[in-house]
Amino acid sequence: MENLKDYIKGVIESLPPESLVSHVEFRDQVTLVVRQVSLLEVLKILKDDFGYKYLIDVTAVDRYEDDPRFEVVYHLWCHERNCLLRVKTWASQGEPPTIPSVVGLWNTANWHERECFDMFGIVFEGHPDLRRILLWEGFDGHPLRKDYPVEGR
Amino acid sequence: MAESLVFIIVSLIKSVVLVSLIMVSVMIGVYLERRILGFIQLRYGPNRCGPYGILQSVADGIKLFCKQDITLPVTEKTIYILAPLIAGVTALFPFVAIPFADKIAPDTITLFGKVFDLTKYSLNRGVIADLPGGVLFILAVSSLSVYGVLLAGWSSDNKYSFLGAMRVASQMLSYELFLGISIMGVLMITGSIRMTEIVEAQKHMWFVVYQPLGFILYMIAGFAEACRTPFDLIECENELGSGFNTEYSSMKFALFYLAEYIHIITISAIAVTLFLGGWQGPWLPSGIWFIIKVACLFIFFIWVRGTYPRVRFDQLMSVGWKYLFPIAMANLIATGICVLFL
Amino acid sequence: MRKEIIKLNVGPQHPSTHGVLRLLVELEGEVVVSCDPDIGYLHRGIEKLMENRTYHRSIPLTERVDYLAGAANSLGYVLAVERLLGISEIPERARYIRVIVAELTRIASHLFWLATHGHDLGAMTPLFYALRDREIIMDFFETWAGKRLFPNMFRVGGVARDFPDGLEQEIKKFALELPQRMRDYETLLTKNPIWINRTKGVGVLTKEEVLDYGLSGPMARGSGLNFDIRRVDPYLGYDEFEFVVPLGENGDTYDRYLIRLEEMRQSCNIILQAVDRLPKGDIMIEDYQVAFPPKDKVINGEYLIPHYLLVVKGFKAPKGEIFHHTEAPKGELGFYIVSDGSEHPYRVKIRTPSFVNLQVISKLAKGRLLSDLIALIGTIDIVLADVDR
Amino acid sequence: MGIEESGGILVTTLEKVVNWARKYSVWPLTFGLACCAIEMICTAASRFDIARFGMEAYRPSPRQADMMIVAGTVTKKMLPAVLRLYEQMPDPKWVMVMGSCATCGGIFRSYAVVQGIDKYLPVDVYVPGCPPPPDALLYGITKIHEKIMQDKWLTKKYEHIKFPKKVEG
Repeated sequence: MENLKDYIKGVIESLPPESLVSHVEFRDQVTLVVRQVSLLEVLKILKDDFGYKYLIDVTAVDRYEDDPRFEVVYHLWCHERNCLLRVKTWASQGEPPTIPSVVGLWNTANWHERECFDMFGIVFEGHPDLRRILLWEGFDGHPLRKDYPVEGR
Repeated sequence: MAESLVFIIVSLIKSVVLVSLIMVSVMIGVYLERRILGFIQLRYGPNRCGPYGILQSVADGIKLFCKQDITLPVTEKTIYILAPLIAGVTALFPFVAIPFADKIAPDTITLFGKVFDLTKYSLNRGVIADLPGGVLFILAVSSLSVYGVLLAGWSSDNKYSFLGAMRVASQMLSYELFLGISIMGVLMITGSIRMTEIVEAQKHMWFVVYQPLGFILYMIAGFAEACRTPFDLIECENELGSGFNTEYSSMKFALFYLAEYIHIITISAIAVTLFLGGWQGPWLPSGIWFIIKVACLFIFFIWVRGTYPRVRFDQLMSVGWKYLFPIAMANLIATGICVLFL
Repeated sequence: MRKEIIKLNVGPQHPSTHGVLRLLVELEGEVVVSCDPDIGYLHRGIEKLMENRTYHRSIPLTERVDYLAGAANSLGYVLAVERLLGISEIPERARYIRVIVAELTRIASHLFWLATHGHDLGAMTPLFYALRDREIIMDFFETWAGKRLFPNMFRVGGVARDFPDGLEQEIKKFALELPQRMRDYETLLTKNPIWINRTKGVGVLTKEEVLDYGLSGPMARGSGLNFDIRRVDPYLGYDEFEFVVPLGENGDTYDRYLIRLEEMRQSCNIILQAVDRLPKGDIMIEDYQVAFPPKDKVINGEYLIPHYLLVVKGFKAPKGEIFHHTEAPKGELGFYIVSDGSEHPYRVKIRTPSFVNLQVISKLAKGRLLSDLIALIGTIDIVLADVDR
Repeated sequence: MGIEESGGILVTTLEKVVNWARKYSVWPLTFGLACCAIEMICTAASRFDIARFGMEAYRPSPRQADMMIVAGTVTKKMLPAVLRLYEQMPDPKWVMVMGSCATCGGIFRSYAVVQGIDKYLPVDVYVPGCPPPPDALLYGITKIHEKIMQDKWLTKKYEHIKFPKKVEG
């Protein structure tokens, strides 16, 4: 456990300082909060230099009435050291919220990002095929937003 | 004049009896298949409908007969309607030349004070028409049934049916060929292509002993011809929905269903005639022996269905052309040499 | 020669799409040119529903995410909530019961996979043999929980009901017998030349592709990636059990088939160890702020009030976010729970294995035959509720 | 018989025979939606063996099916496909709803789920449960059998229905 913490400390130190907003630790899980402009850069460093080759998940959280409203969360896994890292950033303000796509780094992000677009309406710039995935074309609204009623409109 | 009348009447009687026998055996066959599959798969199978569920096929038949018949607004309506008829009727054709029993009537009968010789045209034998070229006839008409399936798949205006039809066309083309070659050995040994003579030539020994390879090849080709597992590619429900008969309902579907089972019986009957001694056998009447042998082969078909997975389309083709066809040719040449020099 | 592309719509009602998957396939002859999965036909909005429920009331919802392995899903959720609450220790007996049930679920799920995968490739009989053995597991669940598919017995802080008398021995007997029964499937499939021809060399994945597509479970291990969360990030004390993580070499359908068979044997192994070590004792922690008091004591006011409050209002979780993953039968099942300090989770994201694994099908199917496409759906081992949530 | 005055012995016998045949030859559509489909498959498997009633002939094509078992959650995205399948089935056809999701939406009261398929399809038998065990499904099937046997498809009178008169021109 201590080794892992040192490793993650090393990770944080080697990232460009202006990219990192803060880092939080909760129940042994580390969250790196990064600026949106340097998201791709940080993820690429993590993937290439620190062995975080497995993107578990991409998802978003709707912080309703906050600004910027949408957090986008990436979960990474390092197969060599068996450790988890959470990278978090914000989608840009305004409607629709936008964020750069990471499909260039991992193919698996494709469907995750489509799902985020479907559920939250976040536009991933540079995504090869951004359309609704779970709901049908023509569905009104984005259901996982907090201002969307559970039973639909 | 009177002679041809007798000929027509006797042939008609034989045909009617045979067709009804086949229909009944198809019904029993469907029931048997469901029960035997149940036995293989550790369950009962149909057992509620009548004693031991033997009326199951009757119920299915009546139900299909009383179902709404959906005729789709397809482009080629005539062909769409004709296709199941073609499939159902052509499946019966080969039985014309298959001898199913030895003598079933005396050599002569006296009608209205006139003596008719029934040995002419083999009218007293258990075969509808003892054709001089019986084997050729069977080979020719058994491939006709592909038209029913092909036309059905093509005229349904459904992509799944179409794919099924394309599959059946190529499958039949490649397997018809070495089905023919695999039985040539038998013909060489007999020196005749008349079915009754082939049966009689097996009086002392079944041809399966002389031609084991030929028999195995024939059965493989037969499975492909009858489109049964492991070669049931044309209607494999896991890939093509229901294959060529996707768009057919009620009686039209029933005809396809019927044709499929008639086809199995035909393949089995030909195998029995050519390799397993036909109607010959001790103690029991000849017709009974024929039925027993055909039933055994039919059960073998079911057994294989319960055991094997399905081959892939391209594998079916490559196995047919790359392995089975050369083996059949080699078998033919070897038989030829043996017949010539021994 | 003029070539024509057939656009084929496989599903949503199709016998081998394992539910309501729809594949838009473009065929050239029988060769798949492109394959575009259209999912969402079973999207039920479970994540949204969970945001509006208390933590306990979400457990039945999570079981219906992957309905072939219901208990494995609720286990993942319960463990995530426990980690969020900071509960690190649960009674030993409850822990072993969870292990036994999780492994039984894995066997049940793999048996069902075997049944449908075999049936997709035209082998009818393995379906019936595999389901016969699965029925026995369903019986265990029915004896224990009164429900076949979804026992719904895991709670935050333990399990809701103890094993009835004698069930352990029955489970042990089953775990001893199953490897022998599995020889039936082996004789029917493993060495069958048709089966080998249908599965060998189909859907080959390299290690790099596995990482790129984020695959997990047997899909990853089939390509030789040693990634079993029970090993690399142990939960429920899996590190104290002895078991082998089977790895494949070629990364094709046949390897994944063998791996799943071997996993069933290893699960039997784990079950045997767990049954042997199963201690007597409590099955629930005694912190009645989050855990239900024992049912027979609820008549007493001392227990009744916390029980009532727990059922009606639920418990408050500390503010924070947690990601907890478990090794579900189909791969990595992750629960990402964001809590804002109230009784309801602020956001739950279920990272389901099928959703991620299914993505690779368009890559694998390209250039293969239509029949291979069916084999591929089977080998990925999807459950549509798991894909769509 | 008995209650209806019309229809001789021939007609009623025919009706009975056909009903008997239909009863024992209900071919279900291969159509599973969600969790309940698993229990439906279990019903077809060795222990419960739906084949005893002649029902193991699951038809993948709706054109040949007699009964549709709506087994599982019907989502709004799936609904058009379900309705299309029902329309493709030839008459006479029966619909069995399996599980609480298809009956009323069940625990999934959300934006994506149809709250009860009976708003869209004429349902014959509801089988409750989440999911219903195979025994419950078999009980539902016996109920379908009863319903089929009581079907007066030949001797039924439509006198109580006032058809509008055809207006010329």
